Formats: sequence, C-alpha cells, structure tokens
Amino acid sequence: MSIRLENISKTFGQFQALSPLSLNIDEGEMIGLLGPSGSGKTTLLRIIAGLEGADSGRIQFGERDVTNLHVRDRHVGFVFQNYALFRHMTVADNVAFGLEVMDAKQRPNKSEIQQRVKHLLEMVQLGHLANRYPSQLSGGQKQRIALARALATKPDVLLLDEPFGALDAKVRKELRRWLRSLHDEIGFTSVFVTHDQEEALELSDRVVVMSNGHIEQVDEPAQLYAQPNSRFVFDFLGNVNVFDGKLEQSRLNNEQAWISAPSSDVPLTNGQLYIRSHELALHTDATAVANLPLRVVAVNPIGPEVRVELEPHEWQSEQIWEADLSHADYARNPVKRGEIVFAEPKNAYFFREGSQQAPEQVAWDNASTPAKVK
Amino acid sequence: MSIRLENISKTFGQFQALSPLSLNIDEGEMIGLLGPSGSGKTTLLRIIAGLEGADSGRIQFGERDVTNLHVRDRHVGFVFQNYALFRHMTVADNVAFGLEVMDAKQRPNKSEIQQRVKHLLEMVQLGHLANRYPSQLSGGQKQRIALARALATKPDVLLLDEPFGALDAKVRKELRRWLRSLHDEIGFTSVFVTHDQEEALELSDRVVVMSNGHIEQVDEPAQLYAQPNSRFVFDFLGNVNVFDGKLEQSRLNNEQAWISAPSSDVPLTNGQLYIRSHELALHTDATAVANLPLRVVAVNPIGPEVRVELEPHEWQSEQIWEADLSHADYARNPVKRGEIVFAEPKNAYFFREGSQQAPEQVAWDNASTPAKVK
Amino acid sequence: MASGQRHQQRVGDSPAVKYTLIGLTLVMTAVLLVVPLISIFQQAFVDGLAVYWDSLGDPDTLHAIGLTLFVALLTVPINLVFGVLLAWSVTRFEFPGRKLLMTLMDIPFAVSPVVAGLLYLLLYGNNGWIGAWLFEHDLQLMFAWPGIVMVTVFVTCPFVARELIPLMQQQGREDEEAAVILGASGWQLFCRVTLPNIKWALLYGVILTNARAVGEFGAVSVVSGNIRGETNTLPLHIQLLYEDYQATAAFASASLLAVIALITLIFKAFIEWRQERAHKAESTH
Amino acid sequence: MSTTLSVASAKPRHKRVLPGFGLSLGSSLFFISLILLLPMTGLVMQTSNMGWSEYWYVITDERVVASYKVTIWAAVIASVFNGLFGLLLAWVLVRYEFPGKRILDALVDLPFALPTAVAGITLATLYAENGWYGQLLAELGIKVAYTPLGIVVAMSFTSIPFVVRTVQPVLEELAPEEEEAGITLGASDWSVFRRIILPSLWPALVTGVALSFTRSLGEFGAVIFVAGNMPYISEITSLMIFVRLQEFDFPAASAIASVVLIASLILLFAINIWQARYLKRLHGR
Amino acid sequence: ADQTILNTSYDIARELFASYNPVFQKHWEEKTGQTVEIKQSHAGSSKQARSILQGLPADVVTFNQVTDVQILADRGKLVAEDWKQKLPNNSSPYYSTTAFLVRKGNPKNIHDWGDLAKEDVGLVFPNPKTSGNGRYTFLAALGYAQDQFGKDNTEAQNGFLKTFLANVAVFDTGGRGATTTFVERGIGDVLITFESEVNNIRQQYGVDDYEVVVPKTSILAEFPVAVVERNAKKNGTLDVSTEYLSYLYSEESQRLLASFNYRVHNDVVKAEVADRFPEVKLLTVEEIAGGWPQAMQNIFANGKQLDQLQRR
Ligand SMILES: Nc1ncnc2c1ncn2[C@@H]1O[C@H](COP(=O)(O)OP(=O)(O)OP(=O)(O)O)[C@@H](O)[C@H]1O
Ligand SMILES: Nc1ncnc2c1ncn2[C@@H]1O[C@H](COP(=O)(O)OP(=O)(O)OP(=O)(O)O)[C@@H](O)[C@H]1O
Ligand SMILES: [Mg+2]
Ligand SMILES: [Mg+2]
Ligand SMILES: O=S(=O)([O-])[O-]
Repeated sequence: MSIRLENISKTFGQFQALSPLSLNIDEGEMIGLLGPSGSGKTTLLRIIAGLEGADSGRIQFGERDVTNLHVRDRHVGFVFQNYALFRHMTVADNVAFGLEVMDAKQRPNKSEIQQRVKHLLEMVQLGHLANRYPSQLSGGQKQRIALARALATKPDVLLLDEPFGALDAKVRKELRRWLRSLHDEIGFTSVFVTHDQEEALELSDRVVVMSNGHIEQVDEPAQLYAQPNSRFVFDFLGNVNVFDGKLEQSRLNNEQAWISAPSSDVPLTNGQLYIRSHELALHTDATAVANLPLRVVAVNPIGPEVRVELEPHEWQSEQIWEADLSHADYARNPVKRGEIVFAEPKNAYFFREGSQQAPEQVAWDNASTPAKVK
Repeated sequence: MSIRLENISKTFGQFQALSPLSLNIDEGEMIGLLGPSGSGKTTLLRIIAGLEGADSGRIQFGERDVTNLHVRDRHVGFVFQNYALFRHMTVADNVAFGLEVMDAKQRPNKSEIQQRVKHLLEMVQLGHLANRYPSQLSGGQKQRIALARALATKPDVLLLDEPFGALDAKVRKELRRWLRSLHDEIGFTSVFVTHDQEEALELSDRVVVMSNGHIEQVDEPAQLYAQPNSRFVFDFLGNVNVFDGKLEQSRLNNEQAWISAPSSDVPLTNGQLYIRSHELALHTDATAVANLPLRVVAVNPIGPEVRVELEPHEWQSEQIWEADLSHADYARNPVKRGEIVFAEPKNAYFFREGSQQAPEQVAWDNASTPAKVK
Repeated sequence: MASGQRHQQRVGDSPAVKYTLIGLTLVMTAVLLVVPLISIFQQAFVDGLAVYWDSLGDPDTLHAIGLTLFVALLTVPINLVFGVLLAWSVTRFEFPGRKLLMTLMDIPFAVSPVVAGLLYLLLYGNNGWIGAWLFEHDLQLMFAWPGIVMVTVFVTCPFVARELIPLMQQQGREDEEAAVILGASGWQLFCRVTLPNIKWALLYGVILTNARAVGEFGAVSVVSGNIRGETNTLPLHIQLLYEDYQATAAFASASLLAVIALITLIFKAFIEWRQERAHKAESTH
Repeated sequence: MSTTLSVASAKPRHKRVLPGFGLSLGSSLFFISLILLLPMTGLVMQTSNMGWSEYWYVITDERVVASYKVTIWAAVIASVFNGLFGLLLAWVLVRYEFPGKRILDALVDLPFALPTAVAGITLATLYAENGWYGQLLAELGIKVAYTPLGIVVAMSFTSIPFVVRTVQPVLEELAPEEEEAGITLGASDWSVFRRIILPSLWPALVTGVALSFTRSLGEFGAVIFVAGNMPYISEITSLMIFVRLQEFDFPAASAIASVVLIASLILLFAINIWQARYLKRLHGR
Repeated sequence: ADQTILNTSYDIARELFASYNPVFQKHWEEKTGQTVEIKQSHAGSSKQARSILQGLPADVVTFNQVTDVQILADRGKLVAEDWKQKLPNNSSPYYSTTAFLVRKGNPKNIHDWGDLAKEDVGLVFPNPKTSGNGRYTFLAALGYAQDQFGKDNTEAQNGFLKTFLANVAVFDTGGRGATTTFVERGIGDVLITFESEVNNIRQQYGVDDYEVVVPKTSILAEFPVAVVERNAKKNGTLDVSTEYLSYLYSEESQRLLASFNYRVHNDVVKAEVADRFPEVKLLTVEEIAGGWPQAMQNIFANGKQLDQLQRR
C-alpha cells in the first residue's frame, strides 16, 4: 500500500509542530523518519496512523483518501515506543486482541484465532512465552510481541515509533536485522521513527531527515550519506570536522592554518569545509594540500578503526576534531597523546558562506593516501 | 581517594544480586561498570555510595573504613540515572543545595555560595539557565546540572548511574568527552555504570565487566579488547563471529567448511574460534588458510567502513556473520548481495571445548592481507 | 482541501458520547448531591432571613460553632503529623508488616462511627480499665472536649495518609536519596525536598480531614454528653434543635456546616487551579 | 546454628539511607496503637466477658441475622450503584473539559463533610411521599423513604466520594498508548473501554467499592431517618447495636459490632492482597 | 455563680427546663443568697443514663423512664437505692399518659385502642426497642388488651397486639422522629405518644389540622427525678441538687409543668387545669406487667413477648 502525504501541517496551541510537508511512500518501502528530539517525527507518524488529526492537508493510502478516516478504519499496524502492551492480558491474548475485536462477519473463529496467534508467536520466535504477562518479559521480547500484535490483523502499513529506543545495543542490532527480514518477507509498507543515524541508514530504503517540523532531505541511505544537502543533515549524520575558512590566494585560511583549493572545483568564496573523520589523514608535517596543525588529545585504538581526537593548534574550531584511521595507517604513523600532527583532507564538502544551497563535493589528489572513495 | 571493596555481597530476598566480589580502585581513576541489564551494576554502585547496605564485606575509602558509615558522611557525589533533580527548585538552587545544607560551621556564606554556583554552572556551560526549572531543560542539560550539583560539595568520589543512558547519540558523545576532560581536570575518582560497550571502552581507565552479580574481568580498555578472558566478555564486547569446529587433520572442520591450524600455537582440541568482524577478509575463492563459504545477505557501504552481512553456506553457525571492510578493501573486491564469498580470518581467539579458561590468541600469516594488528 | 479536521483520539471523545456522559453526570449529580444541598438551604430559610440570623446568633449555637472549630483545630494538626509520619514510614522503608500497617490504617473507614465512639467509651469511660484510673485521678476525658477530640482524630485519621501514600510511592525515593548524599539532615531533607513535592496532596488531605472533623456526628454524639453550651458540637446541636421542634434553627445550623464544607471545597478547587497553573508555568517557558 | 550466627555477626550494620525510620515507624505504631488498637481492646474485653455460646447466641439472634441481610443487601446495592456512578463521575471529571467542572469536582466531597444525621433528615424530606422526589416517584409507584430502598439511597449518598476519589487518580495516570493501541487494532470504543481501560481500573474501582461497602455497613445516622426501621424489613445492623446499647447490654452491642468490624477488616485485607497480586501482574513488582 | 449543677434530662425537655431553671435560680438565691448555674444536657434518656454510668458528671437526672434511673442505682450505685422514696409520688413530680394524635376530622374514627387494630389504620410510634416512649405505648396497648380480653386470655391479647404492631407504618428510633414522620411526611393515621407531646405538637403544627384523642384506658407514665448522689457529693452540690428536685413540687413549679401539658399532683393546680386533662383510667406498669424490671425482662428483652409478636 503506497502512502501519499500532501501539505500536512500541525500546530499544538501556538506551537507549529509540523510545517506543511508532503511525502510519497511507495508500496513495500521501508522509510525511516530521522531527526533530533522535538523535530516532529512522532507527530508525523501519528498523523499517518490517524491518532492525531492534521490541521491541513491530505493523506492517501493507495488510491483511497483516508484524511477523514478514523484510526480504527485505516487498518494500520502501530508499534508504540514503550510497546503499550496490555498489561493485564497474557502475551497470547495481546496478540489475539486485534482479531477478537473484529466484526462478527470478518472475525475468524476461535480455533483459527488460536492458530493464527500461534503462528505469529512462532514468527517472532516467542512461541514458548504465550502465557506470560508483559511484565514478565524483557524489553526485546516485549518489542517482538508488540510487533506480532500489530501484524496480527495483516495491516498493509506498519508504523513504528522508535521501535528499538529502549533496548541494549546488542539486542537492538539483532531486532533490527530481524525486522528488516520480516519486512522483506511479508512486504508491508513501513515507516519507523528513530533518532539514531546508524539505525536509519542501516534499516531504511529511504530516510526522511526532519528538523523543526519540516523535511530536510529524503534520500536513499547511500545517497543521503554521499550527498547531504544541508549543514543540518551533515551535522546530524555523523562525525564531521568543520573548517571555517576565508578565501585568500586560492587557499582557505584560518589564522595559521590553511587548506589549498582542491584540484577539481575551485571554491570561489569564503565558506566551510566539512570533512568526515575517516576522510582525514594524519602526517608529521604540513603537506601541499593542507597545513592543519592539531594537538592529539586522545587515541582510542579499540574496534575496527583507531579513533584520534584532535584539538586545533593555533587556529579556531568550534568543536574538537576527530580522525578515524585504519589500524594499518595508524601502525604506519602511531601518533601519541600531546603530539602535534598535521591533518590532510582526502575528500570534503564545501558550504559557501551565506548560501543555503547544497554543498559542493570537493577532492584533492593526495599522493599520500590510498585509493580514494568512489 | 582510592576505593577498596572486599568480599561485597548482596541478596534481595532469595535473589543473589551480588556474589562476594572484591575490587580496588586507585585514586583519580575513572572506572566503568559494564554489563547486561540485571547484572548488578547499579546495586554495586549504590553499595559504594552507601545507598544500599552490603550483606557482607568491607568498603574502604583511602585509609578509612566506611563500611558502616552513613551515606551522608561518605561524602560522595552521585548522579542518578534519571537525574533526580529537585523539581521545585531552580537550576541554581539545585546546585546550591549541597552547600546550603552544610553545617553552619563549614557552610560558605551566601555570596560565596552564589559565586560557587555561578562557577559550577559555567563549568558545565549552562550559566544562562540558572533560573530555569528542571522541567524546562533538555535531557543533556539536565544531565549537566545533575553533575554540577553532585560536584558542588567537592566530593572525592563521583558515582554515576548510566549517566548518558537517556540521551541522543550525538549529545551523548559530546557529554562523554566533556565528562572525561572534567575528570582529568579536577581529578576525582569516578565510577560509572553503563551497558554500552563503546562508552565503557572510550571513557574508562579500567573497565569492570559484570555478569550475574559477579565480576567477569577488570582491565584497561585496550587490554580488555585485546585479551577478553571469557566467552561472555567476548560476546558482550563487540561484533564477533563464532566458528564451531572439530579438530581433524590439523584443521578445524564444520561440515563443508574448515579453517587450518594457525602457524603459531596449534590448537590441539575441538573448540570455537572467535573472529572479530574487522579481522575477516573476503575473497572470491577459498585460501590456504580457510575455506569458509558465505552468502552475502547485505552490504552497507555507509560510514567509515563497509559492513557486509553473511550467511554460512553449507555449514552451521548460530548467528549471522559480519565483516567490516575498509572502503579500500571493498573497492578491491566489491561483493554483491547474493554472491558467495570466502572469508579468511586474520586473527582470532580460540576457546577449547569444555574449558572455562581464557582463550588463546591465534594468528595466520596470510599473504593476502595488509599489515597485521599487533 | 480538507482543513482543520479533528479526529477523536481517545476513547469516549466522540461528541455524542461525550455530551451524553457529561449530561448524565450533571443530571445525576444534581439529583443526588445538589438538590439535597439546596433542600437544606430551603428549609433553613423557610421562615425568612431574620429567623435564620436569629437562630445562628443564639449563644448555644455560637458556642457549638466555636467548639466545632476548636475540635477541628486540634484534630487537623494531630492527623497531619501522624499522616505524614505514617506515609513516610510505609513509602520510604521496607519492613515486615508494612501491608498490615496499611490495612490497619483503614480501620476507621471500616468502623461505624457510633461503634467508634463506643470503643472509646468502653475504654476511657468510668467502667473501662483506663477510665477507672482516670476517674480516681479526677481526669475527665469522656463527656468533655478531650474525648470529642479523641474520637474525631480516630474517625479522620486515614485521610492525610491516604492522600500522601500513593503520591509518595509514585515519586519514589530518589530525590530524597540525592539530598542525603548531598549532606542534608533529616529535617532539611523533609522541609526542602519532600514537603515541596507533597504539599498539594497534603493540603488536600488536610481539607478532607477538616471537612470530616467539622461534620462528624455519630462518634462524637456517643462521647460528648450533650451538655448545652459546653460539649455540644455543631452537628450535635443540629440534632438537638431538630429533636426540639426547632427545625428551622436546625437547618440554619446545617446550612452553616454546608457552607463551611463548600468553602473548604472551593478553597481546594482554588488550590488545584493554582497548582495547575504553577505546573504549566514550570513546564512552559 | 553457629554458621547463621557467624554470618549474622559478619553482616555489616547498614544504617538506613533515609532518615527517620525509627521516628516515623515508631510514632506511627504508637499512634496506631493508641488511637486505633487500644480502643479495640475495649471491644475485645467486653466480648470476652461472654462465653462463646453466648456470643454466638447474641450474634445469631433471628432479628440480628435479618438485619445483617438487610444491611448487606442494601450496602451491596448502594456500593454497586456507587461503583457505576462513581466511575462515571470520575471519568467525566478526568476526561472532559466543561464549564462547572471544578464545582462538580468540589461537590463530590460534600457527603464527607455533611453530618450524617443532616444527610438523613434531608434525604427523608426529599424522598418522603410529600417530598420533592417522593411525589414524583409516588406517581411511578415507587416508595423510597421508609423502605429498604431508602437505606440504599442513604448509604450511597454518604459513601459516593470513596469510589470517585480512588478511581480518579488512576484514571488520570492511565497512559493513552494502550487505548490507542487498542484503537489501531480496530477495536470499538466500547471494546477498548471494556477490555483495556476497565481492567486497568479494576484495582482502584474494587477498592473504592469496598470502602464504600464497609462504610455503608457501619452507617447509622443517615440511614435511621429514612429506613422506616421495620423489624425484619428495614432494620440495619447498626440499629441492632444501638438497641443493645439502649438496653445497657454492652457485651451484646460489642459482640454485634465485632461481627461488622471483623467482616469489614477481612474484606479490606482480602482486597489489599488481591490488589497487590493484580498490580504485581500489571507492573511486575 | 456560686454553684453549678448539671441536669441531665431527656431530649424533648429543653424548653421545660429552660423555663424552670430561672424560677429555681430565683428561689435558691432567695433561700440561700447563693447563685446557681444550671447546665443542661438533653438526649434520649437511656443514652443519658449510659453516659452517666460511663462518667458524665451529672448532679441530677430528670428522665422520662423509671428504668433509666433505676439502672443508675443498680449498676453504678450512683443514685440512692431508695431513690423512689426520696420524693413524693415515687419521685415523679409530674406524669403523663399515652394519647393519640389524629388528622383533622378524625377520618379513621379513632377513639380507643381497639380502633388501632382495625384494618387500614396506619400507626406511627417510636420503636419500643429504642425508646421509652415506645415502651409506654406498647404497655398501654397491652394494658388495654388485658382490660378488654381478660388478664388471662393471652391468646386474644396477643391477637390484638399482633394486628396493632402490624399496623405500624414507620418505627422511628425516638419520639421526635415519629412526630416528623407523622406530621411532616404525612405518613400514618395515628401518632401515639405522650399526651404532653400530643398537645405540644398540635399547638406547634396547627390546632386545626390535628385532633387529640385520649383513650379511656391508658398507662401512667411517670417522669422520675433523682439526685446522682455520688457525683453531687463529689461536686459538693448535694444540697442544691436536692432542692432543685424538691422545688419541682412547689405550686409555682407545678403550674409551670402543667403549662407544658404535663399532668401534676398539686391539687390547686390540678383544679385549675382540669379541663385540659380528660379523665382517663390510668394503669400502672406494676398492674400491667408487674413492674419495670419484669416488663423489661418478659416483654422487651431479646426474644421475648415483643419480639415474638413481631416475628414474621
Ligand atoms: N500533544 C501535544 N501538545 C503540545 N505540544 C506537543 C504535543 N505533542 C507534541 N508536541 C510538541 O511538538 C513537537 C514535536 O513533537 P514530536 O513528539 O513529534 O517530536 P519527536 O520528533 O517525536 O521527538 P522525540 O525524538 O523526542 O520523540 C515537540 O516540540 C513537542 O513538544
Ligand atoms: N530492591 C530490590 N529488590 C529486589 N531485587 C532487586 C532490587 N534491586 C535490584 N534487584 C535485582 O537485582 C539484580 C541486579 O539489579 P541492578 O539494578 O543492580 O542491575 P543493573 O546491572 O543495574 O541492571 P540495569 O542495566 O537494568 O540497570 C536485578 O535482577 C534486579 O531485579
Ligand atoms: Mg517521538
Ligand atoms: Mg541499573
Ligand atoms: O453514621 S453516624 O454514626 O455518623 O450517624
């Protein structure tokens, strides 16, 4: 079932929670709503479900206009952030609920319902917990039951509000995978809310980045990552170092530090270079590309890459810089805490000063770095 | 102030929340208590604070035995998981509380208190919020205020229960850094609880891994990561792939798949090889080291490394395998979903069957991989 | 384009249901609570305003009003202190017998007020084992104001604790633990952390206690001795007037009680309104 | 034995974290003993003066047994009615905004504040055949005053606040998500109410109804004025106690009072336990 | 005041003593030069007796129930054993009898006890179990039945009493409740209560709306008074208390009592008010039941005659 939102807006009292926004979701897609707290993700999801009324706009499910349709009749599955399992019912009764409250005409008979519940519980791998009460389940188990309950009535659309928010990192990852495979198997359309970048990028077909009640960008994860179209998205998506420079002699200068204009598109104005932490090489000396002296404040060699935290030396940056090195690179130049090193960008995004446009992607032909990304 | 725990145990009713355990914490150290939910982290922290009484054992702060000392007199700072800010007091009043309730003898005078509060609020970068109420703060702001409040009385020991649990990934990271630098600056001894591996590894001088009420391992992060001494720690610490093999002809076999004995220490028994996801190379054919056919189920090229999810092909594993490749490696052999690839371990840990001992670290001299990690 | 449409979100929010239920409630409340109230006033004013004022100005009536307020003035602080201590002990500590203590607390709800009075009389009356001793030492508890205060305390003692316990349970101990860690003494802890958190519930408990203390009839009647101008509380006085064919005067006094009740209840509504406003102010800025 | 001893001696003395355990529990126990339990000894001593067979004879007297039946039936009907009406009131007060809501809220406590005798007289005035309600009801052929129905009316009037005030806070705390979950699953408002909201309200509702029931069992002042007090038909147990007192038969009065008291306490205790179990299932603690 | 005494009295005697007290105060001051303050306590007389037993410091009792005074002597030795002999007429300065109040025009044609057992007559009188007034009523009816059917014909007596009791519409716990039920609620055809009350009520609620019927036979209802000696001695008020009661027999007081519709013994006063108190054959409790103790034991005690008659 495809979903089509047109000019949806919503205010709470004086507060504009959603500015008019439109969005099309294809049948079978899995969409992640990503954004900081208070950006209106939950509100949008609840409007799609019909739990909240929009102030303006239209909502279509497939060909059907559901704008004025009651939640009850929209036939969506909804998974609440804190599961909202019925505490006084057993797991099986929870899952059966949606079936039992059907019209007498459509309602499957008792044994069919039992059968169906059993099947659903097996699908979520919790058949053995049928007679437990929600308070006797762990977070991850509750989450699965909430899913089974939402899926019991075979909705065409599944909506999930921070489905993994309250779980351990490990459990979270497991469930994430499991949800994705369930989605691929059954083929419903799903929209989920998250404020975890990794989760959104890993799980969704397309990611909707929201801020302050409007949509910043809608794109496939790889595209979103490769071409964020605003500072906000860039900031929000991941570890990024910002170099604020003034253009002088085809160099971007910041006090003692500078970065030369990249070979490709020469930036013609003052502006900011955004450099991802794994697209930064560290040298013992300034290179032809850049003179970015930094003091090493921490080195964390644990995990797939070595994370180095850096403090600008004789120039200004609002935040601490971070470089993620491969263990191989690190082994080649094992920097120590307190040392001064020189960073060199391999790849970056340029935001022109005063402009709200999407950044330009820039690159340097640095001899010293291995194969460039794409 | 150093902390010394000896044979601390605790039961709740029938339930043994802590088995007798001992731990020494040096002055100025920052210790992370890491473990799954219910492993007794909070209980241990509360016992150190004196909020809970131990059933047996002794606690020393420096030279002083504090076992029977009341919380009030232990002079610790405590940051609660959900902050426990006083709702009816302004931010400034919250921070001033600890000073204002001091004995008349020790209590600084009014203007000194004001001065001190101002200083503390500036230290946590929230000077401008002095007159707000807690309900008007964001989670991250609350957290900082809770910290400022705990530090106001200059405790020698700072205890934190999941200090960043309820925060956004981004805010979390920021605060984490900030706490670390604060710690380094002021030099109190601190113990914090977390169930986030990354947090524990990044923030602590030493990590205490707990499970089921006892301590599994205490080590520096790098050491812990390099030499986990049990399956539990290994599992808990990170993405790891497990190969369950039977020893035959100096190979570990699992149905069609095998891994040859590493050049160094030859494992002499059946057992399990634990291989970290970034210590796995992918090839189009079996190598001399290993024949591990896997089907690619997902490729995620976003972020510092490319994550590939793999399903065993014609052999058995309880979990999905995962390989983290550098973008360079991935560019060299861009695997596709559905393809069959052959994995080759670079480094692994061997757990002998039936043995509870620490694993042996093993390595292969694979020609095909770049510089080996240490 | 459809605009401004509202969906019903919560159960029973559809206008038909909503207005039916509100209507039904208002009608039933009118029938069951409001009309009886009006009827009291109607009977109080049946002989005109002058008679009304006259009957309230009667010295015995004035004394009864004074005594009633005096009893409430003593009862409320006693139960306030007790209620807070009891709530503190059962919500802040675990100890065997906690449940039993909470059930015991409900005894006054389970005891008929007349029986309550009787219990006191059996104990402190001349034939009771304490009473005999009291008599020998010439201490008059029963049939004097102390007895009235004692049974009123009995009848009203659960109200404060019952208001506080659920709230304090829900708020948990963390705030207090935080304060202790910061070095607060018990008294500082209570005044500066606990009290501000429970003050509204406490006030509500006090108001209920007061309302009930002022209106208590059955238990007081047993131990009062009904001495005019001395141990007659307002409810007893009403009864006496009524028995004495002075219905109008009786209802005038009753209406006075109703007014006291209404004033306290309106005061309570005002407090709640203030509280809500304060709450809103705290969370929006 | 020796091991337990050594363990016990090895156990560190842990001071309670929050202050005032001794003070609050001690004074609560002292207060409860003094105000609640000590007077009970009077009852116990009176009844223990009679032998078991005499006790049994007194409490199973035919007319007394008839009064149990009348009282229990009336209290059951009154408290069930209060359950329904109280739930409705609480619902409307929590869920809807409408003018006069605060006044309605304040009115709920009125029965607590009004002396029971005043309530009884007023109700009798209203429901007598020449009263405002009595006239209307007479046309329908319904008699309330001086019939068992009058007992029900008086009981429900005096105990309605119990239900409202126990249900209201729970209803306020109810998270909207469970309801919403029910609706998204296609359930009608009624199904959601019956299958999701009501089960969450059970503990509070049952407690409220039980309190209302026990209060009704003990009600005297309000009932005797409207009951008619016909032997076997509309005599309540409190009246039987009163009669025994008139006869100066303290032991018998105490015996009957003890039956009501024990029944009430057992009921309250059972409900406390049931509620704890139910809540444990709900909250897992 | 030089002295204070507490007069503990029955519930409807408030106005009576409110009028008597100034009279006595004047008398006492004239006699001794001392002022005396008199405090009043009013409630049901059994309840008052109970309170005194439990410690209410009453100096004198002025009750409407002999048994309630007797219990003070029996249980607590508070009152002299021979209290009845301490003052004339069994220590009962005034008396009354049981009479009927019927609605205007006496529509049910009630003239004597026999009429009360007719079908379709609704009676209102207080519950004998809770009220002395009610006990008098029952004993009066019993006396009538004994008179009518012969002292030994218990079967006929009981038949009459059964119907009589079955005709009761409402059993209030006290006289006042019964009055309200009859007058204000409009329930029943006959209100049975003390003659003094009947007249008061008629004056209070409208001379035209009600008629008083005094049956030909009825019971002598004594209003006993006694000094609570133990308390009075303790309080040092024995003299004034004794005088307080004795003075009730003075002509002045008797006139006052008569004005409250009580029958009195003083011959002068009696003659003055003869027209207001019709001739009745007054049976005593002794004649009907052998005395109060016997009446309480054989008739009103739990499970005895009254209960048996009321059994369904
Ligand atoms: N019922 C409501 N009344 C008033 N304001 C509301 C209401 N619901 C949401 N808001 C406001 O609307 C804004 C968007 O809220 P929403 O819950 O959609 O955010 P979100 O993106 O889901 O945030 P989070 O990640 O914290 O859940 C917030 O500022 C919130 O305070
Ligand atoms: N007051 C208590 N009464 C009974 N059991 C308790 C109590 N406090 C903790 N426990 C139990 O002790 C065990 C350890 O609890 P603890 O809170 O220390 O775990 P934790 O490691 O902090 O877990 P989490 O990560 O979920 O906070 C748990 O099984 C818990 O249920
Ligand atoms: Mg949200
Ligand atoms: Mg914890
Ligand atoms: O019910 S009462 O005992 O208070 O009248």
